[in-house]
Amino acid sequence: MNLQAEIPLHYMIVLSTLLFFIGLVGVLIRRNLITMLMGIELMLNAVNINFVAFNHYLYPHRFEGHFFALIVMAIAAAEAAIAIALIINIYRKFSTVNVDDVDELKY
Amino acid sequence: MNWDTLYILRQEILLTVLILIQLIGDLSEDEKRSRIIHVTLSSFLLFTLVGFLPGEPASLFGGMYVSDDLRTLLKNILSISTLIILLQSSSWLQQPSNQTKIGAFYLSLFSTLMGMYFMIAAGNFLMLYLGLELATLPLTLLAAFDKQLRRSAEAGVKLLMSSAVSSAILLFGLSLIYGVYGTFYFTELSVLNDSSYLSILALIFFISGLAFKLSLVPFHLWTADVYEGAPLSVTSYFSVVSKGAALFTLMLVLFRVFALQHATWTLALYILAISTMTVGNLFALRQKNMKRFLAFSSITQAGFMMLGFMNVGSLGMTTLVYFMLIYALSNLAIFGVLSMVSNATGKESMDDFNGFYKTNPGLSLIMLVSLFSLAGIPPVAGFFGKFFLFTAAASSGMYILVLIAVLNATISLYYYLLVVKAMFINTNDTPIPTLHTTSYEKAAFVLCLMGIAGIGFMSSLYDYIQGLM
Amino acid sequence: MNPLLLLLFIPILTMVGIVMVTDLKWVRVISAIGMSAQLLFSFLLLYWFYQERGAGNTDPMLFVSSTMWYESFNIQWKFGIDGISMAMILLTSVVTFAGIFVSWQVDNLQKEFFISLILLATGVYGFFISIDLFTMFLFYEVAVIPMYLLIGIWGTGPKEYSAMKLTLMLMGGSALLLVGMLGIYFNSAPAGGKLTFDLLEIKRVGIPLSAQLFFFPFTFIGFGVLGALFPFHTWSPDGHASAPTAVSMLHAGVLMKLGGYGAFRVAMYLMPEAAHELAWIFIILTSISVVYGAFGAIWQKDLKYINAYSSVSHCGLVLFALLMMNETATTGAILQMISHGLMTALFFALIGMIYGRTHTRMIHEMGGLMKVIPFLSVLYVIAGLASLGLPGLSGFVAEMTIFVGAFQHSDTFHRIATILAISSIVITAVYILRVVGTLLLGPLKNDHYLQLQDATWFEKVGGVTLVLAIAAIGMAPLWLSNLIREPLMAILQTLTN
Amino acid sequence: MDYSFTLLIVLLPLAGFVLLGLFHDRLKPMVAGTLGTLNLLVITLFSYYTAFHYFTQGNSESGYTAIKAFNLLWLSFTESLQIQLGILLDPLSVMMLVVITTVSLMVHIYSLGYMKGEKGFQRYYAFLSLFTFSMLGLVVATNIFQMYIFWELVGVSSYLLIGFYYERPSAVAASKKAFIVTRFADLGFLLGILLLSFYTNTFDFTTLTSMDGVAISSPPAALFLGMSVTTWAMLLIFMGGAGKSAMFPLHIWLPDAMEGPTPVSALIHAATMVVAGVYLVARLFPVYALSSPDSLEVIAYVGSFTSLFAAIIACTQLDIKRVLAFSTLSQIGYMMVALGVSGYGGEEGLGYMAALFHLFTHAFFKALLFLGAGSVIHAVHSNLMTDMGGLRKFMPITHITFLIACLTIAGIPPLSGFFSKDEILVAAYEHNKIIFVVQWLVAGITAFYMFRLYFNIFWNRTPHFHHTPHESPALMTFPLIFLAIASVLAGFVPFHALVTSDGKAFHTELHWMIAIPSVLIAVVGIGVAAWFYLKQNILPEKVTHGVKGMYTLVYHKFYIDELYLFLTHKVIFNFISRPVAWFDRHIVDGTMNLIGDTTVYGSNLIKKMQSGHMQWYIWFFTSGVLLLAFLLLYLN
Repeated sequence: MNLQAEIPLHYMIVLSTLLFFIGLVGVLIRRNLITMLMGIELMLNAVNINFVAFNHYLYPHRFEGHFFALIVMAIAAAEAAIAIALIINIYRKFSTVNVDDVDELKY
Repeated sequence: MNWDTLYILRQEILLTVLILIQLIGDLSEDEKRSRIIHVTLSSFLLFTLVGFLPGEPASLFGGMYVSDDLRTLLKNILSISTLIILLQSSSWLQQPSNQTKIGAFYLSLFSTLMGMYFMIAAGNFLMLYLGLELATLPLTLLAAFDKQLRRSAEAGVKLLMSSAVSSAILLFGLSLIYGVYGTFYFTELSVLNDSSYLSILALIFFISGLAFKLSLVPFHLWTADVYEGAPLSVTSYFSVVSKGAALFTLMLVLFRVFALQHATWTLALYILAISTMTVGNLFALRQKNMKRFLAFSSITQAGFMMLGFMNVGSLGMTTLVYFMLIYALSNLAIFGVLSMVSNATGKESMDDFNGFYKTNPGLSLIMLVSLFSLAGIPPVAGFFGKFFLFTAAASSGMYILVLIAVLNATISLYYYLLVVKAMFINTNDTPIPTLHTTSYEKAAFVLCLMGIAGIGFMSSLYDYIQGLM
Repeated sequence: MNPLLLLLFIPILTMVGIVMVTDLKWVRVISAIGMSAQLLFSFLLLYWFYQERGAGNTDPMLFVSSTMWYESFNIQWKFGIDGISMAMILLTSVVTFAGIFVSWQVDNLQKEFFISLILLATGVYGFFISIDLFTMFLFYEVAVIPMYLLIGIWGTGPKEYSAMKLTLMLMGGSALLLVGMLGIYFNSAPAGGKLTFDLLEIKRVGIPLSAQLFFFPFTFIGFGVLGALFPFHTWSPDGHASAPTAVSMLHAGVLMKLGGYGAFRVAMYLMPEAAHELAWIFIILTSISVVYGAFGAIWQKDLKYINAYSSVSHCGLVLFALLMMNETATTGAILQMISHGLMTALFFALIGMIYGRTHTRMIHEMGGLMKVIPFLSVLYVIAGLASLGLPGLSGFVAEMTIFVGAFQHSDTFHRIATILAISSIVITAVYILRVVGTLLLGPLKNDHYLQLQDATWFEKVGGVTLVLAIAAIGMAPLWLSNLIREPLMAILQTLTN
Repeated sequence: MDYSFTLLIVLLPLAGFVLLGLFHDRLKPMVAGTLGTLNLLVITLFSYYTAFHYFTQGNSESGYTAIKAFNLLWLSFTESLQIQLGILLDPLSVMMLVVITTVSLMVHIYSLGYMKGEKGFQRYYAFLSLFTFSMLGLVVATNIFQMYIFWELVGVSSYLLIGFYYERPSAVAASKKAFIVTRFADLGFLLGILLLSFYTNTFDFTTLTSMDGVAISSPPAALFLGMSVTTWAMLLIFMGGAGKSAMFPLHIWLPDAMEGPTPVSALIHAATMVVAGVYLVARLFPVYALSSPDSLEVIAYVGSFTSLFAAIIACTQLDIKRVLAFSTLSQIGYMMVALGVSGYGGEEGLGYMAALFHLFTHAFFKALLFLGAGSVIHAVHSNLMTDMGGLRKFMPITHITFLIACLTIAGIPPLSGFFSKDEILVAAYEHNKIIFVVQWLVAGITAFYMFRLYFNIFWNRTPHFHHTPHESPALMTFPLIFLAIASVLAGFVPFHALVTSDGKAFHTELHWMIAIPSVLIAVVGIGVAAWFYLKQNILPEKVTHGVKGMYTLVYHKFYIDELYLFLTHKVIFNFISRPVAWFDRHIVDGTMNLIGDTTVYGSNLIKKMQSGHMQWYIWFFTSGVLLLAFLLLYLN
């Protein structure tokens, strides 16, 4: 079964773009820092779909896209680790993880 | 892997060693921790000097890592700046509250520096991305370094969230680049040209990601908050080293990789330059907190830097590197004075500097010279840097942009003079007491001042940079 | 070594000397020695200049030396002088010399004061001897920026506002100038070849007309701001009013001349065709400057404001004459720069001295000073007479040369503008006599003034130097006029063609 | 003969000025005064010597030739337009040298007595030297620009001398007024010079007035507002002359100038400086007469009107110096009339000769009048004729000399005024009957007001004096006597053989047909004055009461001063200068401040951008990216 014949590339692109923007909107509208972090993960994963899809559909003889996706995952993990640490730090100082309350530095 | 490879990777390897030293140093007893400072400083000095060893152009790891004289120079600029920051931060680190965190500080700092090296040395977008993340993530930790302060925590999380989104967008751009061109290798990309919408979009996303690090308007909003919240040494690292790395990377990628698409990115940067200079200026006008003030000032300076991109030839690149070097030294000198004041008194407001000249004439003069350098007043180096940047823009006939830039430079002079006014003209009943300058700080100032005063007159430096292009 | 470099080294050495010295009493002495040496050297230079010309050297510039600086931009350290720059150098030396003596009693931050003052002068010297546009611009800014500190720290009244306004407006002017300069640079080799900042080289090659038309306004207005061109002159009244005495002297006496000199050397010399095309706009503006400044001065009550507006008027005349673009008028313009430089310096010096005694600059609060401080009063009258163009003093020579030159244009537009400009001599008389009448003559207004001391020795040195210079030019103007005229012939041939 | 020694005539007074000016406080007053006077004595002797030689040896068939005794290039404007400083000797300038040095010497001597004990005595002599220098430089000018230079110097020395009593506000105001009014006139002069020189390409008098010079042989015909530019130029130059000579409507400064010390009035505002305008017109007379007769016409009418106008005012003034001042105006009007009605060459040039003849005689008798008045003032310490009367008993010499002067100015033969006035009336009669009638009437009025003055001072009632008046010292009476003799004898100088329009002598004689009526009307004037004022009576008051409105109008000098005051103070100050100052502060400077304020306002406006909310930052960031992307996609 040829996957390529059944699902054209632009489906993938639309999917990833949608996911990306869903993630972005999540970051923009959710007030909880943790949820925002999830939005970011979503965005990264949308990009991963892109990498993999492009690699698979357009350049099937190379592996750069796949590698890239793997590395992005690793980095996303690191990012999440640091983010969690900082969010905990925030929680200690502000007693909240609501992003709206973290606005002491401004103007 | 042979000796040649090791030699080419000498800076990265030494940096790794430095990081390891920190890990070992953290094992020592708490009260002896501050010794590590001297060890680190002297080894970092060694490391900096090693960077100046001559080298041949080379490419490693299948073209992932590229090394040539230009890149070495860029790295050296960063390492000199870092050296100065380290010298200036020594007395801050010796404070009791920081003693336990010395290792963490150096470790994070060196990691980001490593990331920046990879950004510069990258011959492939994958490498570039890796370097970028390596440079960004420890930085967020550094921003939140003052654990005990609310503002530091806020700065850390703000930086992290914003930069995560920005790197996601950059990544999205990279994925599109991959989709359009099918490769991440710079050498392959540089001969490909595609003017499809997708490639333009990809380019914009990529530029935006780096513009975030460079804090160009409208991607700059994190800057002031993070600068304010972070400890002073980290702020100066942000405004000089991190910004320099982003600038160099952007420069290398745009000039070397996307040279064929220059019409697109020139236009994009043209718009960004105008908005950055203007908005940065407008914000800087009002600032009373010196850190925020310098944040917006550095935003404005980043706007000026964009003028260098208007010339697609070696002129543009040369002026960019040249300006960055001068900007780094000038900014570092100011931050040096600021951190001395801040460490001794905790004062960070511009009004606190009233009557500064009366009590600290030497430091005031250093500030004066550096501010003039930032403002572009001859005969200090900033004038030359700015003038050549404008020349680069004018060489493409963009006189309107130059006009906007020089008018903005005039506005920027206004707020730089506000600081001068505070120090020299205003009076103060409770001025900052006369400060003691440690020998490390003296060394840092000497380095900065030599550069600020001398670079403009040494045309050989400019010629040298130009020869590397 | 090029002797011109001494013009830069002497002030720099003086500054170093001031930094080194520990006893503050010696600061002014060193400054005085340095600037006296500079004055003597300027005259020596004049002698050498004549000697060189006498030996048959007919180059447009003498003592030319050039060292490549920025190879890739073709920026050179290129110095050289012709008669015009020579005259301006003499002016600078005289005014600076007087300025040092007038500031003899500065007691707040002496070192810094004299260093800033001498730094300013250094910039001015550098500007006048530069042939390369880049270094010219560099020195221009070096000369302007110490003004901020000088006014801000040692000034009076709303000094911070004035200092800021002055600096920003002048820097705004130099912003325009920078654009113009870059435009000149990138059009300096229209037929291919190396771009250059070298004035002589650019002139030889010539800038294309379209570029001239675009960049002439930038350059001219850029310099015009410093030359107090209407409507960009408003930094001048406030700036002068707040500046300390010697700074007003140097600023009005020398620094403002950079504007006129630059407008001539750069804007008009390099872009003659555009100057011809666009002159009318600026003739209108400068004619307004001349009359407007004079009328403005009538209404003012503060001595420094009066003088500042008078400077607007007189400097307007300089630019006005330059725009007439003939040999006579241009000679007049340069003469007027020198004459105005000297007499306005004298004015500001005297105002400073009077203010130091009476602690007011409002003319209505004073009166009858002739009786108590006759020496200063007589000098003031002489300055006033020079300003209103009395023969035998420098103002007359300059103004007449300008008027005769401007009258060589016989079309209605130029005639009207000229007549308007000439009519300023009456208005000038009105405000000068008003001041003299109110301030110096009449009964003594305030009995406290009976205790006032007349000029001290250093004030006398400063004042008398300037008066001597004014009178020397006024009595025997021919040598100066010839000195200025000699390079003009070659320059204006290209201007009028 | 070598006339280069004439340079000393000009340089010695300058040296005197510099010396006295620099060392004024080191010299004793009397030493300074004596030095100045001796200096002038030498100068006077030099100029007599020059005059003697010039007039005796210089004559030839073709008349007197002009000699350039000295010439120095002072400043060069263009190849042909150059200012030379030089000495031109021709009958006109030599005659002026004599007049100026004589009167100046007398004034120097007189002042030794009159100014004795005044504060600033040395300064006074320095200024006198400066004035003499300027005036001499003016008359020997070889070119019109040199003349302008010294013209201005004369103006400034006059300013300094009028304001000699600088602590007196009225003196300060008067000096200011004099300077500004003449300065305004000089503006015209300068424009005239520029215009004339532009078309003729020369400043030089000899070239300008030579018959084959451009100005005369081919005057520029270019028109401006319907008049030829030559006429414009000559009228503008005349404007300068009118300012210095206080012709209507630029006369307002002269009466006020009487605030200066009286000898100064005698020197400057009677005998020398105020005739500079006449001298100027005479100097350029060939150009006026041959290229621009229209402007001569204007000069004649201006002169005539001024002489009538001033004579009428003189009848009402009470300040004796002001009476003399208006009388001066009136007499200079005569001279202008004479020039205005004159032609060029030979008999035609009668008016020219008459004008200068009158200038010559007027200098002596007017100086005498002023010095006499000074002597009187010295005695009674007042300027007002109401404080005087019956002084003939106390001051016999002053009285006699004053009487001689009055008779001279009234034109009673055989005193000098009679001859010169007669020539003027003849010239006017031949040229223009209306002007003749006016001048004839003015002769009568002149006689009236002079004798009104005379009777009021020396006859009439004797008021109560604070201390008994006494005759002035010899230092003061000697000049009076000397000048009185000069006034008597000056009429016999054969002017028609010496100073003529073309340098050639011509024949002239007394015209009885004109002389008799003019003497008659003078006698009538004297008679009326005697009737009114010889004895104290109420007649004058009756008359003035009868024409009260008219009298007030005249007494206030037709309110011309007030008109000027209104123009300058109200219009220029309030409607030009003040708005300009306002405009500058609020509009021009306001704009500059507005730019600053707008920037600051803009800064506050976008302050909210930096709200502190992280999500807003991200939102801003992403919309920025998208906006930029769309913009670029659109632009591509």
